[in-house]
Amino acid sequence: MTPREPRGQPEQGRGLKAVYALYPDGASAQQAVNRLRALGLQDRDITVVSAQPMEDYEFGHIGKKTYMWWIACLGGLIGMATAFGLAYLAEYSWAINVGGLPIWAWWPNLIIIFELTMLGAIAATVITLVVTALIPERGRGFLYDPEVTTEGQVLVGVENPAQDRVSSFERELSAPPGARLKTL
Amino acid sequence: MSHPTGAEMNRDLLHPLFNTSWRFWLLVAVFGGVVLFGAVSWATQLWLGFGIAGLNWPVYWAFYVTNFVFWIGISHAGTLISAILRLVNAGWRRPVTRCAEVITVFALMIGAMFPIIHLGRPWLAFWLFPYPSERLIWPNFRSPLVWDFFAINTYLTGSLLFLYLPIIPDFAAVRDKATGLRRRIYGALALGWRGTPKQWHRLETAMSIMAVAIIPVAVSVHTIVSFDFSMAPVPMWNTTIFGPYFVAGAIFSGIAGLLLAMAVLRRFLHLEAYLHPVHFENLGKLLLVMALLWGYFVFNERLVTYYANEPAEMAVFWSTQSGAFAPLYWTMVIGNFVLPLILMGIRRFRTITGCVIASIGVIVGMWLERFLIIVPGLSQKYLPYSFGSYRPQPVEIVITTATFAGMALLYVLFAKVVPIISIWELKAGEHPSPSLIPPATEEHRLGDLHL
Amino acid sequence: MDRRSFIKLTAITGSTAALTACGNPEHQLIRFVPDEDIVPGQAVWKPGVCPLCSAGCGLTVRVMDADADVVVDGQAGVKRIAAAKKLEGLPDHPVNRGALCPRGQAAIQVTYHPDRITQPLKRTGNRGTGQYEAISWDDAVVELVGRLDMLAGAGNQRMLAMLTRRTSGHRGALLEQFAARFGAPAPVVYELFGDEVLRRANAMSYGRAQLPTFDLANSRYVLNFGSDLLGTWNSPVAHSRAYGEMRQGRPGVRGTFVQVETRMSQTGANADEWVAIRPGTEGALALGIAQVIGGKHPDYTPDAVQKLTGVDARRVERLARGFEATRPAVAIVGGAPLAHTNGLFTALAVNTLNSLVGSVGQPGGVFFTPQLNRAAASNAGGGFTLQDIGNAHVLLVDGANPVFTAPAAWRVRESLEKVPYIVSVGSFLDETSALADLILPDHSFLETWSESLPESGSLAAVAGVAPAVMRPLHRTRATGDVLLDVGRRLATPVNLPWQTFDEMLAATFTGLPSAAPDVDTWSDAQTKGMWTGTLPAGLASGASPQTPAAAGAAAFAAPQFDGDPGQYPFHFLPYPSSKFLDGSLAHLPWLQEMPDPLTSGMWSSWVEINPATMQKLGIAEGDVVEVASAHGTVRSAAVVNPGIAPDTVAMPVGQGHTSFTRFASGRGENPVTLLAPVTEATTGALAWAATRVRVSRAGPADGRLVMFAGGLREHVEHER
Amino acid sequence: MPRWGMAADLDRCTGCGGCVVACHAENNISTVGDDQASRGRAKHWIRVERYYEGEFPDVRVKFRPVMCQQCDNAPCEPVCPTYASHHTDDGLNAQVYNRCIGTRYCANACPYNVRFFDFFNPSWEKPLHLQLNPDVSLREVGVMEKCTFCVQRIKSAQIGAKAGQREVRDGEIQPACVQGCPSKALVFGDLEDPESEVSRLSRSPRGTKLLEDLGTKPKVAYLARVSQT
Repeated sequence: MTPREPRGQPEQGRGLKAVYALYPDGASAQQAVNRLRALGLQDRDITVVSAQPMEDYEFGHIGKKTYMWWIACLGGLIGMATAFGLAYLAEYSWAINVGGLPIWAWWPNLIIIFELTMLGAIAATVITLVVTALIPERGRGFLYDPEVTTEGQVLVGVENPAQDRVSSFERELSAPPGARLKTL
Repeated sequence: MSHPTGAEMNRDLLHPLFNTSWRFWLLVAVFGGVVLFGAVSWATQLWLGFGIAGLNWPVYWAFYVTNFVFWIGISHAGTLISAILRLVNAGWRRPVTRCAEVITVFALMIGAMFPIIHLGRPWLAFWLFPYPSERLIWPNFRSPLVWDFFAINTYLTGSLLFLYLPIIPDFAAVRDKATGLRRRIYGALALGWRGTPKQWHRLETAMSIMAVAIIPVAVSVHTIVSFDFSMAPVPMWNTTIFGPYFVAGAIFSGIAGLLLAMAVLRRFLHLEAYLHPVHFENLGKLLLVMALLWGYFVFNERLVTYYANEPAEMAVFWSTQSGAFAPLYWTMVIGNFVLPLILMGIRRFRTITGCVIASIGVIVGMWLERFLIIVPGLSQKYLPYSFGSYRPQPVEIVITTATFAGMALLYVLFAKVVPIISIWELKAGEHPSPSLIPPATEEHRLGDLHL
Repeated sequence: MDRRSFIKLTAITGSTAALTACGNPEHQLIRFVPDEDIVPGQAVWKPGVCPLCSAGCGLTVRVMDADADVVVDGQAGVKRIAAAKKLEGLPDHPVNRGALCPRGQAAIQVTYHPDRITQPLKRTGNRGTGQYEAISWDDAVVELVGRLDMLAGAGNQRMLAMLTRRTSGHRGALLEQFAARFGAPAPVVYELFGDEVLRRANAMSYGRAQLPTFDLANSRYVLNFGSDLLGTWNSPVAHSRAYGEMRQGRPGVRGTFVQVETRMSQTGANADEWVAIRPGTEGALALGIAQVIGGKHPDYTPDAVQKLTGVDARRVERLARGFEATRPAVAIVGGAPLAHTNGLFTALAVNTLNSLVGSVGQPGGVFFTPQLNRAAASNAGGGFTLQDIGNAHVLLVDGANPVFTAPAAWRVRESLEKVPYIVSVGSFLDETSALADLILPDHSFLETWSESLPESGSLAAVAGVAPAVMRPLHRTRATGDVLLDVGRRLATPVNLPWQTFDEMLAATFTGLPSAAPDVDTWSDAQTKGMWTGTLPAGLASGASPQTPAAAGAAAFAAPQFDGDPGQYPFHFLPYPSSKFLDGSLAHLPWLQEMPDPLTSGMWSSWVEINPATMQKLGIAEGDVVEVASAHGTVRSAAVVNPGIAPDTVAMPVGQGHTSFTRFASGRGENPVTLLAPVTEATTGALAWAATRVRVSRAGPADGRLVMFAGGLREHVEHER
Repeated sequence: MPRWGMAADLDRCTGCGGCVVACHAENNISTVGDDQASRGRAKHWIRVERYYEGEFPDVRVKFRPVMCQQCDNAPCEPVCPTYASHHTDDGLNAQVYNRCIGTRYCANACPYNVRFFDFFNPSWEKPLHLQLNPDVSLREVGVMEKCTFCVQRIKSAQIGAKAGQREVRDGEIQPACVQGCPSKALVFGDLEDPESEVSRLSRSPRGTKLLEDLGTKPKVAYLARVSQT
């Protein structure tokens, strides 16, 4: 699970997995992102890593779109269905008169239905989070540098860069103030 | 006071994880010892028979169920409070949420033990769970105890995740600082967290969904706990006010618990830079509101009973006002109402010390409240010939004490392995670009709204 | 585990019943072949006779198989035996008609009591230390025979004393006969709550020295002076059954029930009108009522009666009018009112009332159960009394326990200790048996012939008899048979006409008129558990009750009390406990744990005090109070009793045993120790209600008082 | 289907307590001893409540035998999570000991306080155990027990009737308390049968139900004591 360690500076150009730079603040990181964009890179090809959400900057809003709310609702519905099934199964497979209550007692069942609905929604939310955000796609999402947390740096870089464009990336990345270029 | 930078935050907040003082071991030893004692006395109860507890005919519920309700109540500290604060975007919540959510999880675990401890045959507790047994015997879904099972399960699962998700980035931070085995463990716990904008967004969306979901669950949990009583035709039990009354009481005791925990952490982990008087003051105001709300509920409950003048209920009513239970009752009123009203109501007293004193009063008061809801009603139920009384026995007192020690122990251990204040959320509260930093007093900056 | 194996396990592991966790010893058990031809789980019903009091209720016993653990030549194992499981009333028995009192229900625990004496015992330690060694029956009988021969050899036959309770039946007769043939005086009969005074009064009033039977079922006005007839007195089950009929058995007719007493008894608790009265003045009230009705007692005008009894004159009138107007009416007296120095007067006075309204021998009135005429044994004169019994050389104790039930002032224990040789046939080591040198344990009533000739409780003559319903659990022997055996073995044999006790019974029952010509009464009675019918003149004893001539002529004598009112301000009322009667049943756990009908006390003893008095003395319920008479002191817990006169305190008799099995020993206090040796003037019967005491708080609650009930009243008003 | 019920005539009941001991004898109810009894652990499936009224000398006492009222709407039943307390077809409020896990909720819910908890394993000092009724199961520590209307007697009577191809006769079934009652204050029978003694008594103008206003629909009718003077 732990992302790869950056190796020491390898010889230029060959077998590069990623090119990236560390920036002391969001402003220069934003510059770097913009410069990469200027090179025609899509947002999904640009990797940004920070120790906290940086919504004060434009790049902090990359990949914001999500259906998580709807998925949560779906999970709730599934939970509700489970509750209905469970209540029905339990009460009719063991139909016993207690205190003159009906075998299928709506009011008490509503409580159980509510709880399982909520449980479903919560579960769906967390599963979505893990699947969509934490499990990296094959061969991507490995670019990382501990200094992000330890030194509070912001990382901007490109994974699996096309070999012929590495040099242009390096140029653009090292341009903003305070940039420390790295590769792996 | 100067505000710590991100690097300082890492240093301060990760410090307890990487440095262990003898004090830590002392605390673990002390609390662990008490917990062990409690475990032994429960074993004794199992071995000798339930009779060594003080319960009797007709008071079949007392200390154990009181503890159950009390701890479930305390559990409303965290998740509920932090969820509310997240939804209303209270910026000052950032340093507070985690130690609150931790209380929830642990208090729930402790509270959930009591329905089992109080069983006559605990080894059959699993009969409460809805599983397909070979004889197709399902639990009775019409029993409030089964509702408890579902509610507590949902709430515990939810609270655990609600606690865990925001820790993930901090686990990552620890991972990057740590080496060797510890690095691997935290790495696993961090679930490969890197910190890309997408991850941050997903995380925050998840948190807001959780917040939305967990609030009704929390409310339902304590309402259902109150159903355990209001469903039974016991004098002063069978009333509709119990739902909101219990929820309010739960939040009330929860805040008190949270204030105590914060005060202790601030003192022992030297978090003065993070837990400011303003946090205590804000929570203190909340405590004041809840105290008033509690008083309002109690007045309602009592007045209605008094006015209805139903003989069976009046017997219970008077036993609490002027009878055998009066001393406990009035202690409760002082602890839950008078004390918080004075200390939190007068600005001058709304200090950290003031909050601590008030909170202790509320904790005691709320425990008594639960006891006074349960026991007087049972000991005077309709037919005077069958009236009884209750006197707690050592085993019950020891187990009760042990649960408080257990809470402390779990808390100490947690603070040892997890940053007790959410580092990234604090950092997220920082806004480097000057244009975005409003010209503000520290209080205003801490209180400013931004997620 | 399934139920049957569960029971088995319980039967074996006793105290660890059902504790599967504690290892199941079953596998180590040898199962002996059952020698009983009983079908497991199949209940059979056999007749029996309740032995606990002289009412002589009929029983039907549920018998089923049970696993008893036994030792057969050194090997421990379980054996299936036929065991009595439950006692029910014998449906057709004229006394109890299928019903039983709580004591009767618990009688079965006598048989299964863990502290029963299981074999003959010979004293080894000092008297009263309870040190005994087990000896064989042969040695035991030989020893007793030797002692009696010694007595006869020295010509001291009259120095053989016997001490029994009043038993209605052949057991007493057998003792009498044995004593007579041996040359000894008649047995000494001692009952704490005996009814000698009433018997004497009835002899004077009606020519029948016998307890009366009341036709309550048909009476419409019952005026009861102090007797606890629904709880403990005379024939409680018969009374209760008839009481139920009196109340609700007749469409449209409901009998009125008036109770006159000082402390509200269980019976008084059921009265329509409860009349509080000064102790010992019940007779005066009776005559007052008689005066209002018949005018033959000019000294007892309502006003005079009010002065004497404290009962309002107008009330006296009203009671009189009610008693006169509502026929059939019956007046009843018994218990405390007769336990005064003027008891006989009181009894006679009440009898007057019955003759006044002509309720003697009339439906709804007073009857006397026809008694079987038994050839009176010609015992040597100059018999012993409880006081001088110490002079006897050999004493045979059968059931009586005077060491516990006689006032300490009589020093019964001391005089018994003077007796050189004491033989007891008791099944338990009670205070008196503990002094015995030789104990020849009797069978329990379920293990041998049980029988009774009820003195009262039935309009028709009745005799109960039943063979053993189960085999003896222990190495015990039927006392009757032992006695007959001993008699035969004596140097100069005491030859009674029967070889065994059942022969004696057979002799009686075959003589009784049979229901149908082809029915053999003896076997018929055994299967039915009783015989009932009309006795031919030859067999019946006593004349038919005549209406009294000069009855009630006895002038009112003010009751004398022991203890100066100034120093001892309270009347002391030791009453027969609904649970233990005179204490002879305190060893039965079911009765110990049964809540007392009025106080709900369990496993303990207490002092009942009027709430006003408690307030005055600064006593709270549960506090330890000291009750002291001129003759003794006891400390026990105070209990609030709104139904007791402010100048009276009461204690239930029955607890306070020093030696009476694990369940009764060292539990509570024995109020009898306080009693003064005051006796009824004419009859000499103990006046157990004539002692005065002083009461003071001795300390806070010591936790020995165990109550089942919470509240005393159903509706509690709170100040608002 | 019969509906078993009972009638208690308080005008007949003398408060003697015969029913209490009869119940112990029939139903293997263990005595708990003085120490436990003083802690409120005594088990009396049927009790005779005693209430004083007035002050000396104008005192009156009310006796009232209280056993499980076998409610039709029994509050003890729905609260049980394991169906240990449930309703049988013939209207009995059954307690299944081996399904009971000892939440004691039923006892709290019962307004009549007629449910008793086994705080320890029962014990019978030998040879008292020989008296145990094999038709009634023993209760382990940690379970609730209560009056069953002597269901074992009901069942055996029904089996007997079935064997004889006849209906159970009215009065044929007598719980231990009813059978032993000296004043015949207790009557047991089928409430479905309008002719049965118990139905007749339940219809009596003196008839009341205990705590009827709680809506528990008890099946025990109390015939009020007639008060004269």
